[in-house]
Amino acid sequence: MELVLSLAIGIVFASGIWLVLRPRSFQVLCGLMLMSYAVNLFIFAMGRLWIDAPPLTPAGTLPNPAILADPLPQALVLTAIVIGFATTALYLVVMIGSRGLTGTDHVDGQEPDL
Amino acid sequence: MKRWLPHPVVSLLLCGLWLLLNQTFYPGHVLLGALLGIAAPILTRHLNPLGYPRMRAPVVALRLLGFASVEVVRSCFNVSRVILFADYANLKSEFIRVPLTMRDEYGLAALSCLINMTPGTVWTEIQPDTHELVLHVFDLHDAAWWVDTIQTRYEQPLIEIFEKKGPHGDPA
Amino acid sequence: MATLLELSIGYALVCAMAAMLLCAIRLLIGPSAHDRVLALDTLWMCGMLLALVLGIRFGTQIYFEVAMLIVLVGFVSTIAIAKFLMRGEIIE
Amino acid sequence: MTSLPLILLVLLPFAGAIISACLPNTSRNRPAAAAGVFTLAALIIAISKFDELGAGQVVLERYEWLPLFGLDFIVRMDGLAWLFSIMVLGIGLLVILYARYYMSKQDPVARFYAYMLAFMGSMMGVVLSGNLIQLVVFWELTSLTSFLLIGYWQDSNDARRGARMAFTVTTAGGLCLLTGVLILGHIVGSYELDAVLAAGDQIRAHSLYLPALILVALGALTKSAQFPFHFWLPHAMAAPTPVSAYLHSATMVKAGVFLLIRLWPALGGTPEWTWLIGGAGVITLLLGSFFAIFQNDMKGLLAYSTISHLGLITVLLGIGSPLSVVAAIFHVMNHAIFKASLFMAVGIIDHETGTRDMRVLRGLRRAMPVTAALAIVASASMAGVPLLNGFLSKEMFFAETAHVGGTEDWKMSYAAVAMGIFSVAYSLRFISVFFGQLAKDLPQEPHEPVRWMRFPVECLVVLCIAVGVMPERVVGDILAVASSSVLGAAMPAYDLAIWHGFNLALGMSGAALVLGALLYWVLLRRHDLRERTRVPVLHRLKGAQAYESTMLALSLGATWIIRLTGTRRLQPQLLVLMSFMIVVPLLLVDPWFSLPPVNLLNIEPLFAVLWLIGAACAAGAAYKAKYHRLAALSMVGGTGIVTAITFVWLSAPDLALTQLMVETVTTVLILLGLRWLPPRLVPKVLKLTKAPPSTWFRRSRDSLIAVGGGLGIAAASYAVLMRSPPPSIGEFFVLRALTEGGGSNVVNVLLVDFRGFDTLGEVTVLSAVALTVYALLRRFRPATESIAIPVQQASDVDPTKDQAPAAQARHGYLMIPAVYLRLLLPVMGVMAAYFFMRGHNLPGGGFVAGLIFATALIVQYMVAGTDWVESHLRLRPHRWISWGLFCACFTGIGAWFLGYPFLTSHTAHLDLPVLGELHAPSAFMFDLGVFLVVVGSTMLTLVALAHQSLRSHRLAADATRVTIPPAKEIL
Amino acid sequence: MSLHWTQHLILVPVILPLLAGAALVPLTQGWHRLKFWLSYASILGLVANALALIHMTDGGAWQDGMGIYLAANWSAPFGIALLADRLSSIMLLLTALLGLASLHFSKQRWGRIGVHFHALFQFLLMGINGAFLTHDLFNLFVFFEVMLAASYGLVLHGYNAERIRASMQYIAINLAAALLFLLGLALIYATTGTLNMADVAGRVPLLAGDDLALFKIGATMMALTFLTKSAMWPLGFWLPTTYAAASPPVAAMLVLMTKVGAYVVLRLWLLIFSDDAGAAAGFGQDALLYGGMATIVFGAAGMLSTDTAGRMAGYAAIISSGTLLAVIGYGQPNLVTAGIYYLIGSTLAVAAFLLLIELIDRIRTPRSAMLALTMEAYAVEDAPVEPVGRGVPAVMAFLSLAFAACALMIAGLPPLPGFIAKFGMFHAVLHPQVVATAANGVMTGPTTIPTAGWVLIALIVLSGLIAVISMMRFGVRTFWASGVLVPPKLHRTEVMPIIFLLGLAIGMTIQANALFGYLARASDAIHRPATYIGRVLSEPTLPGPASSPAPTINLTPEAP
Amino acid sequence: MNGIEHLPDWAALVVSLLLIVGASIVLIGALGLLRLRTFYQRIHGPAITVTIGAGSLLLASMLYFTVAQSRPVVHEVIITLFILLTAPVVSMMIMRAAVYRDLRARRPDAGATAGDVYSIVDEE
Ligand code: NA
Ligand code: NA
Repeated sequence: MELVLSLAIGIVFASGIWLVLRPRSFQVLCGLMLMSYAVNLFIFAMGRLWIDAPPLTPAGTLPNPAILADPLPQALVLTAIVIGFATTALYLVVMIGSRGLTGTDHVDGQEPDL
Repeated sequence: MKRWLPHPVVSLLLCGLWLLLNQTFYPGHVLLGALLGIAAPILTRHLNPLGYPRMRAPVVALRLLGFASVEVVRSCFNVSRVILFADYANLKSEFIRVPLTMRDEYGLAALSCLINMTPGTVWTEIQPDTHELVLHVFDLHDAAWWVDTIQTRYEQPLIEIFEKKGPHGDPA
Repeated sequence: MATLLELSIGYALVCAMAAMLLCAIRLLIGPSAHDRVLALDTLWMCGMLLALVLGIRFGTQIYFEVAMLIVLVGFVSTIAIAKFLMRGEIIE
Repeated sequence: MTSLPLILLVLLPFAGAIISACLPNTSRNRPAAAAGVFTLAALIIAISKFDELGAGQVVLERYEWLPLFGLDFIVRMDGLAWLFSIMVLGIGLLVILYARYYMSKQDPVARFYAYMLAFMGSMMGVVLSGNLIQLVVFWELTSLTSFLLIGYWQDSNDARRGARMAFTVTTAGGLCLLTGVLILGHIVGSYELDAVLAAGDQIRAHSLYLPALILVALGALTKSAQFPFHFWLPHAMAAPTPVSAYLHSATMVKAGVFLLIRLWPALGGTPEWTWLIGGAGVITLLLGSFFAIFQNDMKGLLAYSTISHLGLITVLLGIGSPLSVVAAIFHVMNHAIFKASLFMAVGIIDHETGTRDMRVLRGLRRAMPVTAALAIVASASMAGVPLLNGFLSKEMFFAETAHVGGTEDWKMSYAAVAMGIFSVAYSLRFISVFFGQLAKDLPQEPHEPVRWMRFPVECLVVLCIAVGVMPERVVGDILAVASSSVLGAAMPAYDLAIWHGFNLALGMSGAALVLGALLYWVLLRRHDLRERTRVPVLHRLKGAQAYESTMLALSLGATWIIRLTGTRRLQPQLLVLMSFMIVVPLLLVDPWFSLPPVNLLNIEPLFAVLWLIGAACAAGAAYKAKYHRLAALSMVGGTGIVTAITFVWLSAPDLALTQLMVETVTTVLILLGLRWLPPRLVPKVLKLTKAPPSTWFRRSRDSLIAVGGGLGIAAASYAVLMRSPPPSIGEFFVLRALTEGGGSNVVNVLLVDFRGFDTLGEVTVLSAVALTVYALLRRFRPATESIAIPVQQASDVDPTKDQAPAAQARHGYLMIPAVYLRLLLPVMGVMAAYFFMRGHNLPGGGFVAGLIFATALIVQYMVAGTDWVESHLRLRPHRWISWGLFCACFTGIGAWFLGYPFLTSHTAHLDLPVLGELHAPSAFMFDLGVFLVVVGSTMLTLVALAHQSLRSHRLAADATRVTIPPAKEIL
Repeated sequence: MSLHWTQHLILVPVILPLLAGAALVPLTQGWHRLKFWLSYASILGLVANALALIHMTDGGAWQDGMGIYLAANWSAPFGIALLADRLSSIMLLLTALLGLASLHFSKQRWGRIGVHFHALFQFLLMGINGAFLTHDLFNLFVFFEVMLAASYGLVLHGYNAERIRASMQYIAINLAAALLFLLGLALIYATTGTLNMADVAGRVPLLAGDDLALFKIGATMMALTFLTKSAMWPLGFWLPTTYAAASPPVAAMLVLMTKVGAYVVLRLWLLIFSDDAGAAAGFGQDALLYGGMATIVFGAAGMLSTDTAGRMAGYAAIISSGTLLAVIGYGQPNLVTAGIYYLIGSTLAVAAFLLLIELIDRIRTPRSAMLALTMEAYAVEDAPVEPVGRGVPAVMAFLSLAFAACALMIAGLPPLPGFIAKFGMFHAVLHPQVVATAANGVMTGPTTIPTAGWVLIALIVLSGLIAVISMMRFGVRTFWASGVLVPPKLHRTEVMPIIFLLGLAIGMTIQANALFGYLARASDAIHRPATYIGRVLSEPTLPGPASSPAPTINLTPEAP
Repeated sequence: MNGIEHLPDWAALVVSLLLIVGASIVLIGALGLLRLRTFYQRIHGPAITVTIGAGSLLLASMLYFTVAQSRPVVHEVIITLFILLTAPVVSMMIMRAAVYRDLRARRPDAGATAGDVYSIVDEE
């Protein structure tokens, strides 16, 4: 599990990096999305991996941290997802705004000199 | 009554949904569910110009449901068989036209649900000029059979359920 | 019998996962955009079923919620893409 | 009078400057009067201080400035400072008077006098500084104010150029001086002048002596226009003549030599000092005097002469014997007197004739006899003619040069005589304008100036003669006090007399006079001195041009550096960031972490397959994103759902829910945006099959970085995952969530209680982004190509072509879907309520609920179109956001009233009849705020985007249906 | 037992702008007057609050000059702690004053065009203030995002092609950087198990082996984010473009945002990698030093290479960032004091300059700029007749004086605070053994100065020279370009903020000693991490609805 | 695994059966999606997934939890309801999109013209 998840994070992150380095704004957008998946999973993984141990402590049971997943990274990821969502939306809108005003979807707002 | 509870059935269903979701009959939840059930249709009424259907002929409906269920299971195994064993090259997947008489939106929706939930057929559209249903059939042997089945087995009961007696609901 | 149940749960998990894999392959190879939408929608559906089976396997209801949400909103992106393919914009 | 504080000497000129600056531009007499009064007041105070300085006394005033650095603002007056003060103020007063008549009616003199007095104040600051940092402050102020003075006639390109050149050179020098002074402070342990002067031996013995000396010397030499920094001075002649008379006789350039004299006890007396200061002086003195001969502009001649005389003083200081220091001080004084009067005389000539060109001017003696007489006397003093002050100090100089080389080395003496010869020659050239026939074609008819314009010249010339005839009586005391304040115990015996008998110095003087006259005659007769436009032999030495080229080279070099080490493009910047992410830890972290061995048996096959899908989708998206946006979007969605499943698998149901919702809304968002992007054609379609090598290089480089980054993060996560966790604060939350947070969903309690503050920030981010999007889209202008109706809608194939959106839902192809989707609306509303209500105890919460609600609404937009929905529903997203934020904030603030910190959660326990006990935690209200903000922000964003289609439809309808050739649908 | 009301002052810098922003959101453009005054009232409140905080921290009201606010009443490593000390208080004051000036400036024009300027402005203030106050790493991330999200909107404010091009860069870079922040944060949590800065600092000495390596990697990642924000070479290429594109009041605020990065580096590094940090002590200091130096060089070259005022201001900000980073990397308490003084002064100067640019641009019509350039290039003599000085109308006099003041401050020439700051830094480098604590810093005997110290001095001096050369070049071309200048109409609301900022700078010079004293105490405090660790972690919660008085957790509960 | 051991045999058997059938159908549906020739055939693959596949699994879940927790657990009905409300829309939208895309793109071999309901109009 650990190995798989690590490799998965690596591959998703690598795809994201590749895209972020591309010249078209849509590519960068996809890259940022992929990178944030990877980063969210990475934060999540910092609480280690737990199966069938959601951090719920129903009334009437004695909460036992030793058998429940670490809730803190989850809370952090939650906030990170939301913020990532907001910034993705923003980047998208700036992307189309840039396309509208500059006439190109190149990230620099102008086609490179060839 | 009509003003505060315009759609009792819908409200009841929503309240049921609420209780089902919470898996409880705790009085607080019943109250909350009732409130939601009443409020939700009222709050959304402007966005639902058709209003909600009044279903009649429950027996017909049950019969239709039974027939359809059998048809679904049968078609499902047919499709599975085709996928697993058939010679794809000789598979005859075609669009067919089915002339419809039913006009009621809910009736048509129910029809589309039945057709789409039955494996092997996919509702494509109703052609606006001719009011013919275009259907895609996965493994077509006899187009006429399909037209007949849909018209008699599905459309007729649905007309009975949705269209027989006058208008339904209160359009916004 | 418990063994049978465990085995069948395992089988169901494997099947659901295999189904997801097949969907993913269709998603990757396309060839047309509508193929991809279809594959993505089915991927969501298989994911929902996987969650459901995981729920049985671990005996908790938590997975159910996720499954429910997948069904409830999974279709939105599908019809959005479909409408985009049909009309070139999703809100006219 | 004596009780007046010294600081007035510095403050009065600045006060005058401020007053002058405040006077209107048109006033002429008032600024001059103000300037004169303030200067005069300061001068009187300064003169009155002489008595206190009698026997090597120092008057010192201390004001607190920066005690933290051991810095006081010290006004310190000793003999040297007194002498300079008198020069600065006295000549300043004369220049003020002179300028009153010199400046024309159009000149805004208020500003002129303001600059002038500010400069004067800065000079006084330099002269009276009791610590070196303070000195540097005023030093830089003189650079600044002189810049303004030189550039006073800002319309003239020469003035701007001269001002910039002077400023750049002297400021650079000033910064060197600052550094040098810092080193001195470091060596001595104090910046106070007295301490530094007393620590001469310590300084000279210190390893940092040479750097300090060089830096201080750079400061002094630039200011005094010494070789190789001399070039700025002639260009500074673009200033109005009163400015030249002031800056280049008594003040600005003298600041440099002042500094050298001032620090002579601390830095002087070493071979390094002699070589550096003396060397620069000798070259300057020869060059300056030689160049002066060949100038055609009278001011230019005086400028080079000034350079040369400053060189002379510098040489004297470089020689560094006590007597030479005395000579230097004496010459500083004499030079100020005769040079100021000469500049003013030139100004008069310029003012009355309209030109300063010596090739044109002739016989002015006839038109302005008095001025001519004055100028001739002053230039005689400049040439070192006996009975004038210039002769005295020059003779001391000759004596010192002869002394310095002993009996073997006569080089210095030859140089001195050569300089003497040249100065006689240029002085003759200078006075030549008074002789001969009166020139006819002058711009103006020459005549004597007004009485008071000549008066300052007369004063100074009288002084020349007075000093020259009876030096001991006129300046003996002053010189003694000034010199002794520098030399202290080393004060030599000297005799200020006109006649010292026949000695070597007299011989040198005589030789210089005779040979100089001869040289002038030869040049005039044999070498067309009057017609020459450039200096023989040395004309290649163009300091100014070197300066300009240096500046240009600096600029170009900087541009080159920026082009080489910087970029304005995004990709390289991201490249740097990404590669830094890999490289910097590699460089900095040592030892590196180790990776635990891989155990393939631990791999859960199903999970591996799951991520095989996820990874393939990610890689596929990376591959497709350029030409197949929709495919890439779908694949990103694939990775998204795999991520969500991973979350639910690994015990994070809240994350899974959130991920799913975000996934959906993001997809909708991107689809709304995609319409505005240009179609991108695959290279195959464009028949571009082969990528150029540069592309291959770029791709390999990027993939290398991508792989590196991926490996890095994979290794880090594997390393962490295989280690046992440290004692973490996470356990606290598990233990307290229910008992004290009042909720059994620990993650939710974290969000609304333990770390509610984060959530508050998070909803603010959402709001800010939504507002930004809204503001941006209000003024969105689509590219011309994307205004056109999408290809899909323009196609005749589809019967929907001419249907309005609402009609599509009423009886078009959306009729049936509309039935379903409208039924879903109340259902989704209930679901939103469900996920909201249970959030505190089970997975869910305000965020997820808000997104579900927003999704339900946006589906309605998709079904029936913007117009229809908005005519049936008034959603005011701004208010949702606002209420949401208020709700969250006031829930937090509510705790204040109960005496608790912000956001402290409280639970109201209600006992209701039928319903039993109800818990109403305040966190619930907080979560409601979150819900409202999420709905508001999401709707605001989505609707703003959706409205663009509407607008473009309107545009397209207006623009007679722009039909762009349908290139290809986006795959 | 309840909270003393003054404790709430720590929270006000975050909450007040948030409330003001929330109130501003639904107001439509027709209410621009109300919007402005609402915004203005909020900022005035922030100024007053910051002054009060300075009084509380420096006046001995709070032990160790630290006020700690436990949000939601959870004790420190668990909940989010806000911490106001002298350093954060002065930064809050700087923010409020700069905000006041920018907002005032925007009254005439910028606040009215477009929508939501004021709301976003308030959110920006909230983000910046939060970043100064928070003592929790993840909360820091959140406030960074608040600040950035608002700044994205503000940079785009006044939507044109140039702004949107710049925003693309600015946003993309910052999004990528934010991801690095999260990576770093995650690694720090994974290795230390905590997010509270003081708690992290307390746990760092216990780290060893792989944990330490991973922790350092995490710290590096976070540092990369901060350094991107503070525009260290080669991470700061976005800055000049963004500054030049943004509208003046926004650009002025951006100057401060650049400093937030450096502030965080200062705070975190002194806390986490202090001498008490065991094996991690001093981690990365050299990189900061050399990076800062490279940044100075880059910024100086940039100033010299450009003719655009906005870019020039950007490069000036880069120089000051570089200087600050080098100062932090040099690692000497009294140098830090001067560094903070420099930070404040240079922020005021560059901000004033950015505001001024708009006014200057009104005289620098394209034609005049062109003419000035060609005249210089070809040394065209444009005044063939007798040179005559020109009367300077009051407007021009103001503009040129203000410009001169900005130039002097940016270049660090006397007599404005730029010089005092630089002198303070030189002095500190040259007198390493004097700890600037007492009001009377007595200098003692010489010590050897490391080469880096000399290099730093040289770089600061040279960058100042280059700054003054390029500023002068610009000024001469602008104010002394003849014949084509039209004295522009200036509005009082545009002039006042510039005067205000410059007045503040002059005030800094006059009150240099008092300010240095304050900053020395601030710097002294942040060089004592143990105090922070002790204070933050022992701050008691109130007994009451949510938490028990002293959280003692039994980490191994009985198995059910 | 919680409670699996305590499940009565009959229930375990039925649940297993439902699981096996449902999962097999799901897999077959996905196989169809992958293997069938044209899009119009492939769209029928997932149809069995959402009907019998999902239905069996939902029944299995319902039964399992009802028995395991000894109380009626029927909330899987909600999922069923949602499937009924969404799956038909999804298929018809995708189908129609596909048809008109293929028609617009003039792809005669895609399958949209099979059955002669739709025809490709040649451009002038
Ligand atoms: Na079907
Ligand atoms: Na929540």
